[in-house]
Amino acid sequence: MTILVLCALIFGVGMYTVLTRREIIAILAGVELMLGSANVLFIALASFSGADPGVAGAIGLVILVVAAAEAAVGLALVVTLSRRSKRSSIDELTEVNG
Amino acid sequence: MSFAQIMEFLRPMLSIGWLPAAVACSAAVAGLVADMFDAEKTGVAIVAGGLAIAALVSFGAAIIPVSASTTLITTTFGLVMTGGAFAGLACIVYLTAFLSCGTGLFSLRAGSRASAAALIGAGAAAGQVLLGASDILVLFIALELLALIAYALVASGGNDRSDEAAARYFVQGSVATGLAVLGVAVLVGLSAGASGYVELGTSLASMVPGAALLGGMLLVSALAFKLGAFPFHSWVPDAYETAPAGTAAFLAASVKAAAIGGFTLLLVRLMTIPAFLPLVMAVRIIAAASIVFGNLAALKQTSVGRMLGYSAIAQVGYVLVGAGVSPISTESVAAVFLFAATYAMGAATAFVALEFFATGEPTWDGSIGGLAGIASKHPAVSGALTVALLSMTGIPLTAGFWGKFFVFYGAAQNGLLWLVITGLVGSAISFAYYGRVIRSMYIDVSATGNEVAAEQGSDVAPRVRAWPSLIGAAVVLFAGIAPLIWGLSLVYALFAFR
Amino acid sequence: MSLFASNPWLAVAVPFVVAVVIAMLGRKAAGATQWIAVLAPLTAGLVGVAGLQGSVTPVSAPWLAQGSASIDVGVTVDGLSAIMLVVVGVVATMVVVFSVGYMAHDESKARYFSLLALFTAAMSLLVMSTSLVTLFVGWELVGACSYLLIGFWYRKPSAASAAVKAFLTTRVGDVGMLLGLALLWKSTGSLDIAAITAAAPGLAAGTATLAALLLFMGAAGKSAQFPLHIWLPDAMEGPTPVSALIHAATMVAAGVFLIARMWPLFEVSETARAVVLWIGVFTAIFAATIACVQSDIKKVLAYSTISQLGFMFAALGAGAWGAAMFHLVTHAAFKALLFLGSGSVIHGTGTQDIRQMGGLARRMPVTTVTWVVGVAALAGIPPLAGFFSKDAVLAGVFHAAPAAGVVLLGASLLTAFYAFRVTRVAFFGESRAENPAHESPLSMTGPLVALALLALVLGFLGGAILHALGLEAEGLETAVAGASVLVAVLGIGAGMVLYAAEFARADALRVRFQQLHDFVLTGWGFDALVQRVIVGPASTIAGWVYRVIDRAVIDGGVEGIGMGTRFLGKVASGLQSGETDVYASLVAVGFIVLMGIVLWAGR
Amino acid sequence: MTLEILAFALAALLMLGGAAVVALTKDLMRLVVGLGAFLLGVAGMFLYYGHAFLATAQVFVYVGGVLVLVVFAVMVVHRANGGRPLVTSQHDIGAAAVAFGVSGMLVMSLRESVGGWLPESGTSGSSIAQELLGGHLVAFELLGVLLLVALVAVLLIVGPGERR
Amino acid sequence: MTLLGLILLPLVGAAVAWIVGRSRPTAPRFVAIVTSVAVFGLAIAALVQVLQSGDHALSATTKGMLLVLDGLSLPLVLLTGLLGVVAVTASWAMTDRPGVHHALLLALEAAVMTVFLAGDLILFYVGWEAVLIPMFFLIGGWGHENRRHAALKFFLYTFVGSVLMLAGLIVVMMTVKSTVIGAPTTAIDLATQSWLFWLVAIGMLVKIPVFPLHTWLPDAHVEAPTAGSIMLAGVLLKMGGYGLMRVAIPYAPAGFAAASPVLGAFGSAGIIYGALMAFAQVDLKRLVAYSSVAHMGFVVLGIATGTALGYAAAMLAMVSHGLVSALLFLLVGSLYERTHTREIARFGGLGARTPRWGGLFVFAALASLGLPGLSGFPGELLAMIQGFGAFGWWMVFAAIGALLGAVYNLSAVRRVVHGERAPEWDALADITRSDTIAAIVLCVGIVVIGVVPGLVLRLTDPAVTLLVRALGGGS
Repeated sequence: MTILVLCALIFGVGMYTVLTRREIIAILAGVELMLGSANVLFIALASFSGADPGVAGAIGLVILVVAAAEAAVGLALVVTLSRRSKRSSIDELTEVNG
Repeated sequence: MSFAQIMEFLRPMLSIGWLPAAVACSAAVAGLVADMFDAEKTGVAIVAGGLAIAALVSFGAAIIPVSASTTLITTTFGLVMTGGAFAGLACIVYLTAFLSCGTGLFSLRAGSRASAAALIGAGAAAGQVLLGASDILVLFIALELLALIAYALVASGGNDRSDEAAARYFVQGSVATGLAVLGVAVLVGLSAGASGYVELGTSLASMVPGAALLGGMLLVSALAFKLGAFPFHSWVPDAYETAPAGTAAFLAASVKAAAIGGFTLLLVRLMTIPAFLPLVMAVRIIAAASIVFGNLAALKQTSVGRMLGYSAIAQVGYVLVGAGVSPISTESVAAVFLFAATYAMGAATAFVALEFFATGEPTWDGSIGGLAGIASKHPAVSGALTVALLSMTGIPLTAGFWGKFFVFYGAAQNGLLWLVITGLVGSAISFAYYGRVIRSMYIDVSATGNEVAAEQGSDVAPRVRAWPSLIGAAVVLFAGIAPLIWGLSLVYALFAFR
Repeated sequence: MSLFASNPWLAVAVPFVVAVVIAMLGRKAAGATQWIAVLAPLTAGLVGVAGLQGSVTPVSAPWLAQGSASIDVGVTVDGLSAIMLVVVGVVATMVVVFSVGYMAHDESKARYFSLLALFTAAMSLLVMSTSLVTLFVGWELVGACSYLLIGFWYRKPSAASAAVKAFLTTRVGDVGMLLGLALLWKSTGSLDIAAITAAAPGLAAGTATLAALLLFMGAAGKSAQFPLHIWLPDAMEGPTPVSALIHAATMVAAGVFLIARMWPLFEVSETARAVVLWIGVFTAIFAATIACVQSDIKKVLAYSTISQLGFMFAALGAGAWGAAMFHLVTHAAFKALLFLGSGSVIHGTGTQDIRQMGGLARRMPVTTVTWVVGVAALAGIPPLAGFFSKDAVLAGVFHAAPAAGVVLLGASLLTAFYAFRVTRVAFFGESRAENPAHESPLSMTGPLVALALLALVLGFLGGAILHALGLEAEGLETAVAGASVLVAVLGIGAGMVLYAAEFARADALRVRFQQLHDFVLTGWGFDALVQRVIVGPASTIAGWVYRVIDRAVIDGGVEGIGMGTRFLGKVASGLQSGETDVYASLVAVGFIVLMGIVLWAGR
Repeated sequence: MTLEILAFALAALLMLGGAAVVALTKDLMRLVVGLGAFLLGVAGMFLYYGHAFLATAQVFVYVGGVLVLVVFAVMVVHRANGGRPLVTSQHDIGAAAVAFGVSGMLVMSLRESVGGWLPESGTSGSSIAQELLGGHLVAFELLGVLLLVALVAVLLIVGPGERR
Repeated sequence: MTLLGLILLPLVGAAVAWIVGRSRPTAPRFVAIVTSVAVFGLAIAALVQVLQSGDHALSATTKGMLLVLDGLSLPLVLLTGLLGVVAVTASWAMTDRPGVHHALLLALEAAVMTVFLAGDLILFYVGWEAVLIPMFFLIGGWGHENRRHAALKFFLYTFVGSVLMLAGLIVVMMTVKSTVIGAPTTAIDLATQSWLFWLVAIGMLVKIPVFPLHTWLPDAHVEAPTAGSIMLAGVLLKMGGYGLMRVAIPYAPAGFAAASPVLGAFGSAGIIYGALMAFAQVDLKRLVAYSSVAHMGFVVLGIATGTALGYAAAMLAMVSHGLVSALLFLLVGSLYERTHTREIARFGGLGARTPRWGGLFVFAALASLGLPGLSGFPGELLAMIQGFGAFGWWMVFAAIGALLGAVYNLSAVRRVVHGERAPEWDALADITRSDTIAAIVLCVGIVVIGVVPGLVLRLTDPAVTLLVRALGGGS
């Protein structure tokens, strides 16, 4: 039960970081928090519900890899934004609207 | 060799569900290899060729008369449904991807075209998996794969605006991915690692209703974000406006069609559990909200891409009207698939035409006014764009009409008259913005005058390809008129759950 | 003669064909065509004569049939229509002959004669129809022909607007008539005159009165009874022969014919007859007073016609429809004579204003003689036709309402006065015209003489006419006759004396009652009133309704909805403000809301 | 028994501390360290549940790969405007409500289906390979495609750079 | 197969005209005239076949389409054929992109034919919508200053109306379980019928147009080219009336019975309102547009009575309005081509300068005010006397409307044809030969129907009696 509260709490913190941070790198970190805590939650629930460790491990690995790929693409975006248009905070990203 | 004999010969090969996906992926890889050798144009061409073959194969798989013995829906590895209606929708996914690559993606920067084409190839394959996914894990991976491709394709515009749109799309997308992971964690975690829809069915029934509901809603939200339905729509206008028109065609058409397929299957699975019955009310509310918001917001737009973005939100609303029927029957799913196909074809043709204009008319700033009098310069492509826009409005003699008709017919049978009227009035209002594009193309006199522009247009033509938009328009028109000649049953042929 | 008996529809077909032929030949053979035009009225007259011998077979056919219901149309010639046909035939022939001379130097003669023939066709259709529908068809076609003929010289703006005024005023009457038709169709289930007249007694009193009054509204419009009389004086803008034919003898008499034809309906409702009576009486005296002060010779005759029609309607109202028809016939003769006479005078002197005439007797002997015969008949001097018919009318009215009779006597006095006033001013005394007048050619004086003879003879045919109508002829009422002769002599005297020796006394009288004179001159100011109350504001109201209701309210509403949705669009797209955190929170909020809905809906 | 509880508490503490640092710190470098701590905590949690392979994968992929990438990105981004890289955040109640609303909903709905307070340690056993290549073959293949696509995507986003 | 020909022939003609037009600008009008005459011939052939066939109806089916031609649609098909020819002759001297113009005209004709021949609801709706596209391009392509707004307003206004109709049709198809047009075997329950009638009828009422829903018509007409106006007024407005009788009433008779007083009221109001507005116009073409609103008021009144004679009145009024408005638009268009203005105030005394045009205009005005002997009268008379039977004294408004009809028509004649000749038009040429021929054809039609309305009624009798019996309505 504690693991549930823990993961939920961290997921919340991650979401909060994404919603309030100005810099995209910090938002990226927030995303990592969310995905990591979700992965832990999965492993906990899987072991609680008596899933075969192999299957849980495999799915855990999938989630991990996907999160990593996401982070990589995110970083690529961050790098391009700062290189090409010298912008890193989301307050400067309001040109496309209406 | 009559048609049937050819089909008989091809039957064993066509029945392999994953063949199109394999062809598409290998074409993507081959494209990348070509790119390494700086043969960019051939790279794009290879991917386009691969997608064309994949489209043909899945078309064959969709309409070959399956002998009674073989199972209705052949499943691959027991996890991804292919064949029958799924092959039909897959064919549309591949066809629209093929049109997108067919344009040669000249509006992208040199050097990034082949990689973009490769992404589109892989994306189309992932699309087929997504639309047929009958396993939560596969659904999740395909969803994230398409998300990554989408971020990259939006950013492929190579200018500040596309970077900004991609970054914003990424932030939103990551929140959605977070929800998806949570969903997977809850559903798969609590059902002891069983992620396939079949086993999930049993465990969901026995699970605590609250948990099942939470898991289900998390996944539905993730998919709704992918569709661009109302509360999750914010990325759609920015992405379609800033992404290069060719890649936007892939995003708007094939990714959306695949997402609609995946969403409907998930709904069908979830609706079997009593706890989820109220989900239908949520889907209907999203549908109405999307229709109203999409149509209203599109009215004010001056940029064609952004207007098409908002109209995409409205079109998703119409799909959800079809999906929001309470006893989901094979007819209603077929109607949703049909609508997805007609909308995808319309959107693809429109964006491919915009690609032609973007590269053919460098001076065009992407605005509706900018297209003034273009019909006299490029009659064929303007005609194609007009057919696409009319189809998206739902005017008869185009495929869009049949899509909307069957969706609304199904919803009306379900007693949802208020939703049907909202949808219909919405699609009537939609001509206010679609029509403005047609009007500016045909009726307004271009600032530079038609004569001057006419001859200047001819020399730019060789590099820019018009045939993709013409193929798209031809398909849309044929699908619109054929049912009148050969009967309405034809309409279901491609999406029948035989 | 049997040809006409067996197929009465010739009276309509021949004139129609003649009209088409003349129109087709057009300007080229105008000379020849004008003589063909005579054929049209001749056929009508002959069919009428055949009708008088009572051997005509009615012809009818279904016109509008659908499902079980059908409306038939048909043509027949009974006593009443035979008389009318003869009148139309004779007068029209005289007018056509007269027009040859009168319109000699007009370049669009073809259009004139073709319209005349078309008019004859329409008049015959009106008169001979067995069903109210064909009657209404003839009724409106006659109105159209009068419109086209009044506006014949359409280059003159006054003629154009007079034509429109004529058509619209009669059309106002037709609104009532149409409703009358509808009421009769609903209550009797048929529009055949025979069927309606048979069912008339069975009708509820209210319906019968209402139907009668509505039909009378149409008749009042066509026969220029008060208040729908304002168009007739302006109709004088048309060529004089037209005025003679249409605005004296035939069309204006159609109203009287209609009530005579639908007599059983009127017989049933007392109130309807009373209305007809008093409107007739009032119109008679009202028009007579105005005629006394007119200076345009045709206007005098126009108001005189309105007044005489008033007499006829009074007779109808009093129940003596036979007398009314008799007066109609005689009036047709001598009024046509007077109009053609005035035509000849205008042709000779080139002006219509009697103050510029004078002493014409010496220059235009034939016109003068025939004019005097006509005027005498109008005044009701025995043995002329006017005396007998007016006496019959007065007798009938005295029987029904003595008060009305007295008023009519007054009107007769005024009639005699204005008749001889015009004669004295125009034909006797010194000539005030610059260039000397010349007598009209034979083609014009011929018809005058013929009509004069008719005016003499017709008086004695009263009995025969009444017999043709199926009524027995009463003898002469000595008292009434005496009174009317006395009144006539008095009028004539006053006229001659007042206007002797350079109108000294008349001018003095006018100066003393100048205000009253001007008031009466303008038709009791009624024309100006209508102009100010109805015609003037009509265009401003229409303009206002267009600007306010159509443009602002309805179209504004539609455009408003358009702009409203566009504004909502601006509001909706405002949501896409570009802040990334708003976008991200939308996803999370979206999920929470969704979850809430599902939980709330599922509880 | 207490050893396991100790290990669990340590991992939980690491995760929570790291998350708090990431959410609240002003200094970017301290944020990166916090993220590293969180990731280590996650690895510890995997170990606690007996998924040794997963823990090592987590350490290698994340702490090794992603963290380094993040540091690299920080260098690239802040090379431009120099000075200690500052990180600002607009705290507002609305965002907090939304974020913790989701987690609250999570806890509320999963409360019944998750048993007592004490975390159970999972049994070890590493048959991940059979699973990945057996029942979840499609997932494995798709994962491969996903990684390839991620690679191409990064190249596309960053752009061709100076052509050779 | 003649029925299928009626739809395909104009389409083929349109394609040929468009292709030919790209190379030789003078050729398309010949293609167009040949096609339209052929279509008219085919329509007459169909008439002969219907008369010979036993049950007074002709049907043809392909796998997808069911085409039916019976009493109700026959007069309108003939009218469409005739006006097709007239429209092409009216735009004979068209120099501005003639190929596309004639192609659009023929495509419009094909779409309208589909509506009148449609045997099933879906085809009916497909035709109903397909009409909007060519008209949109005609108004937009060849209009004047305000064409952009007028084209979009026309399309949107009628499209929203017809989309609501589609919702109604869907409900009908759903409850009746078949898409074939005709009195439903299982009657729809009364509760739904009451709102269903309005839902289905709204699209048609916008098209007619009924009084408050008419503001798109004047804008569309003022901007449409002459040929476009002829087709728009001559034929497109009839789809509304035809739709009411063919689809709305058979499926929701009880709903119609409840709605008929409202329809009658709006019909009569339309007569007065249209006439009043026409009287207030300064633009000649806008005047004729509002006259259409007045004439179609009689059609609605006729239908609202719900009796056999009432439907006959509606059919007569529609055919007559088709001919009269086509003639008026032809004349106004030819005047505009020569004077490039539609302002009534600037005209005057044209009768003298252009006698042929003046004569025709007077004839057209008399026909438009419903002079007996011309085609307008039978329809209007029947509508009024049947209306009196159904609605009683409300018919006073309709009668006053007929009076106002005379007011605006004659005042137009007075201001344009009669009176002093405006010096401006001293050198004005008279109406061209091609326009005269077209006008003469229309005039003959107007007189023939005016004198012998039985011709039309004999055709519509079987279908109308069938319709009335199905509804149990009055005679």
